[in-house]
Amino acid sequence: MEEKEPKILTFLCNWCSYAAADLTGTSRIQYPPNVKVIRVPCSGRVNPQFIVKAFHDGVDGVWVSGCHLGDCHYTEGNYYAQRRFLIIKSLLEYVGIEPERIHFSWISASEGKRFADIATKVTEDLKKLDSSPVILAKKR
Amino acid sequence: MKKIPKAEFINELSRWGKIFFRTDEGFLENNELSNRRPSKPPKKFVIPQEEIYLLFYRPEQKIVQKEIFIKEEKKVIFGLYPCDAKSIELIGLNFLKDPKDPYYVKRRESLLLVTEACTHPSTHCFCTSLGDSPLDRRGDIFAFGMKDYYLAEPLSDRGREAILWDKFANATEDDGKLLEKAKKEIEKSLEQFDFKNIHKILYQKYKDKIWDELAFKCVNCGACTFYCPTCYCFDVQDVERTNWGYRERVWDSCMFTIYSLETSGHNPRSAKMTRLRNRVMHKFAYYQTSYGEYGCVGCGRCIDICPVGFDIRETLKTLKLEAGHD
Amino acid sequence: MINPYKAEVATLVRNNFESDDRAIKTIYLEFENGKKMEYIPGQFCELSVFGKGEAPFGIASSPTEEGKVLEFTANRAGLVTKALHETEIGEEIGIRGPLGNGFPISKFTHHNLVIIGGGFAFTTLRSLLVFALHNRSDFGNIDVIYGAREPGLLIYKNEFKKWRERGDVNIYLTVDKEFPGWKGRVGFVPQVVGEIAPSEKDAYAVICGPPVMINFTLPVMLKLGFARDKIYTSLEKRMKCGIGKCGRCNIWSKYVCKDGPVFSFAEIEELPEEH
Amino acid sequence: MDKKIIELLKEKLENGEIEGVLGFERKQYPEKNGVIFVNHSEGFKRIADSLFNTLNIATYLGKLKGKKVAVLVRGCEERAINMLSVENQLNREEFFLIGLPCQGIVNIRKVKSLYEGEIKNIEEKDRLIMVEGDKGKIEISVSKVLSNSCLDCQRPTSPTADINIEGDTISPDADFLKVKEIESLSFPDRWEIFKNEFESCIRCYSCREVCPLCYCETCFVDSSDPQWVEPGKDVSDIASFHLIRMLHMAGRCVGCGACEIACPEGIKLSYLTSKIAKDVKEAFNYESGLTATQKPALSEFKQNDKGEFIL
Repeated sequence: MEEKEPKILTFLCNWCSYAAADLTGTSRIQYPPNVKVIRVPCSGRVNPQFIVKAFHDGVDGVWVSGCHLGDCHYTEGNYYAQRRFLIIKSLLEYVGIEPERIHFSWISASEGKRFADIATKVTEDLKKLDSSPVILAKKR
Repeated sequence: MKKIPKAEFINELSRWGKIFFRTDEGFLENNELSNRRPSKPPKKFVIPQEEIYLLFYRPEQKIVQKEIFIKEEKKVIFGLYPCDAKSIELIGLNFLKDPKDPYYVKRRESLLLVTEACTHPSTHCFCTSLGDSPLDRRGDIFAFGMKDYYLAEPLSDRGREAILWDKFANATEDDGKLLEKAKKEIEKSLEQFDFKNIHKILYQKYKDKIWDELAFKCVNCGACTFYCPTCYCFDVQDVERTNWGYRERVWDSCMFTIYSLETSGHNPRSAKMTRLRNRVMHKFAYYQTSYGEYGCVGCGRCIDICPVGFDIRETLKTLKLEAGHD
Repeated sequence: MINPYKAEVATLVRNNFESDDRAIKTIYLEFENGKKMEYIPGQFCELSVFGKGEAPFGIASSPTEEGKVLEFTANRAGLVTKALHETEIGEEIGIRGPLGNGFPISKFTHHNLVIIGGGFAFTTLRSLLVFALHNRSDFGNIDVIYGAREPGLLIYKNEFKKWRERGDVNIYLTVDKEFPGWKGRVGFVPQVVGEIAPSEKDAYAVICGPPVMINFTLPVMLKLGFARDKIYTSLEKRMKCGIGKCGRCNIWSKYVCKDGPVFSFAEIEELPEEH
Repeated sequence: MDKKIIELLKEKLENGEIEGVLGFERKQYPEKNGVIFVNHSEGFKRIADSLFNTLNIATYLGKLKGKKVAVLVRGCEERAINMLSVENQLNREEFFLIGLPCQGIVNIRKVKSLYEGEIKNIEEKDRLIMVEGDKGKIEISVSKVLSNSCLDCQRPTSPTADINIEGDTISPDADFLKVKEIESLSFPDRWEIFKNEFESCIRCYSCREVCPLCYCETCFVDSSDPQWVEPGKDVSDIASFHLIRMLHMAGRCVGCGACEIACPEGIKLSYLTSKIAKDVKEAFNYESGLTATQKPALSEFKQNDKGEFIL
């Protein structure tokens, strides 16, 4: 069977991770094109229901990235996000979504290389899964 | 009325279509007949919970619309009790009035309703209070189960054509007496409340404060409406994909806020009580005004299923008392 | 069998904003198959933007107008109205109709007409007014009282100018409060109706507008001597099917989509449910 | 109700400290037990404790806004009241709470599955349920038919009631056995369980409506723009609804189990509610509703929160 390229919906916080993605580009570091980016003001803006909706609408994986703890532009947004992410990851895995499909990371604006590395890891992780669609994906 | 051996009856019917039997949960294929009113009504056979009726796609610039009509295979609903058979007629009052609903028509045409006399009313049944009987002759064919044969008779053209009735022996006078006796006994076993003129009381008590008390328990979920065999309200929604989409209708419930919420934000039934009152009024007053029939068959499912213990009989009884009737 | 849920396809041929805040837009539709719809003022259609949904809109054009164009005016509020606003010229819109009863034109004929409107609810009133003006000799005096919160929210402004210039119809426009540059009347519609005091003699009245306006205008009309069965309104409800099947738009045993949307206040009085 | 309590309530009613009492009424068919508000002392006798009082009484407080009410509460119900108070939905101080010794609640569905025929009468006595109907009479031990949520209950008694009625309570294990069992399965097997549960959902939203903490004016599932959940019976939509609801409940759910018993389809919502309770307990050492000031778990954070899962 032809290998399907996984689609990864990626939420990047405006202040750190999005800037890191920019830096990756300007530094001409390659990263997989599977990563489709949505810029959000803060990782704390990512409502867990975005993630459920993304799986429902057919993405293969979700990756959310924000500033390192302590570096949040809004001081504590990513601390709240961290708690929420723990719960959603745990709950989605509990009903049967493979852990390879949900990733979270902290990437600062200067970590362009790290951004590319994680983007590669997230994509590789997903490729390791068999190509069965996400359980939450709507068939029609 | 004919006397037909049980196995043969089923056999004859299976030639007409796939048979769905009465079970404790609902109407299922290849199952033994249960001795109880199914917990789920047969309404999904005429109005499924989700019906996609329009497909549209945009191959280029222009929209292409395609109607969807399911190819309905013929189905025999076997052993539904008269109350459930009546419920399908009651839904029809709405869907067959002009303009006719083609989906109801198609689905109803592909159904053969073989009603069996109800000899095991449930704890919360109250059909006799509405002037009906567990042995009412309704549906396309009416049957009364004896030990190893059915007393059966056709009630509609579809019923008459479904079986070669002449093949079977006529029922005797004794059989008829037996049926009459059973009818009396079963009717007697049911508690009688007499709601025959309840619509007049409901109109009279519409603005009464008692409604706040009656509705206190209700949390306005949609369980009763979805389990009700005669509730038919639906919502129409579009679903959009990149270059195509579909329009579907899905069951809706008058218990929900968004059922009547207008785009402007105004909601004529914003208070929870008004939504419950509308449901009761619709069943026992408005339906009567529009069609001369109550929109309730007394199956008691709403009472069985209600998560908060709301009992429609109690409500109607209270209203009757308040209005000075007993 | 005719499927009453299937929409016909019409093309958006023209559109223009009505209000300064660009929240109210009029769209003009023409059937793709060149059909001309037969309807009477006061009826409505279910318009749909495929993929977004369907919603009811009163027909703002009059059947007496030339051409085959249907006119609708929509206030941008929900999912469907937003999509309608964003539909571009040449794109398609689904349409089902005409639906509902419409105004009792035969009753109105040979009588004076008092047309009272508020906000963007002048749509079917426009239909009625244009109809009456096209058949001017069939009607007696025509008084039109129309108000909005501020001048920028008055719709059909250019047409009002033309209607006023005709001289055979009395137009009274009002806004809720003083506004720089506004030289017309100031005051809420009910109050203005009281000031103008249209005569009930040989007259029928039609009131359309937000519930608050109607609630305050009705007593004024009754005080002027209008009987309830000679005052009509068009009711708004959440609707889905538009043909009395889906259940939601009921007021007691009546369905606004099928038995209405036009009711006289005598009829409404018989239906004491809040609406 | 206890005589002493009745006297106390009478007194409070007479001197205007309360305007009425909110409690459960015992019906002949105990699955029909419902919540009543009694505002005259003769009515107090209608209120009775029962294993079949399966709703969470806190759900009804919204209907009594502005009234001074005495409420009979079990542990989970009071935790819900505390939670609502924290979230500014009501003021805990306005209520006089009478703590009941909770024996757990019975899932009528489990009772029905143990009785073949049509049930005509149910009685409860000394941790036994007597069921009578057209197939004779049987006795069932309460422990066999206890609500799943009660098995995972962490605190049956009311933590901060104004007075407590003394009595025996259940002593649940609170060890989340079922959750652990599911967690030990493979991913496809887990989904098999949940798919089966979700597929029977008819979207009546009983779970939402009986939930004391589902009070949003507009639920996400009713929103059309954006449409979080599409209409219809597709399991992806139904799963989305239940999962998003659970995410909203995380760190707030008090584990009363009302949703599971209310569900007309018998969907095992406790599999989800117990899971989030277990997660917040393990990850944040948190239990919801213990006081009327403690914030929901996801509305606060600690510097040293668990974060190993983050890359």
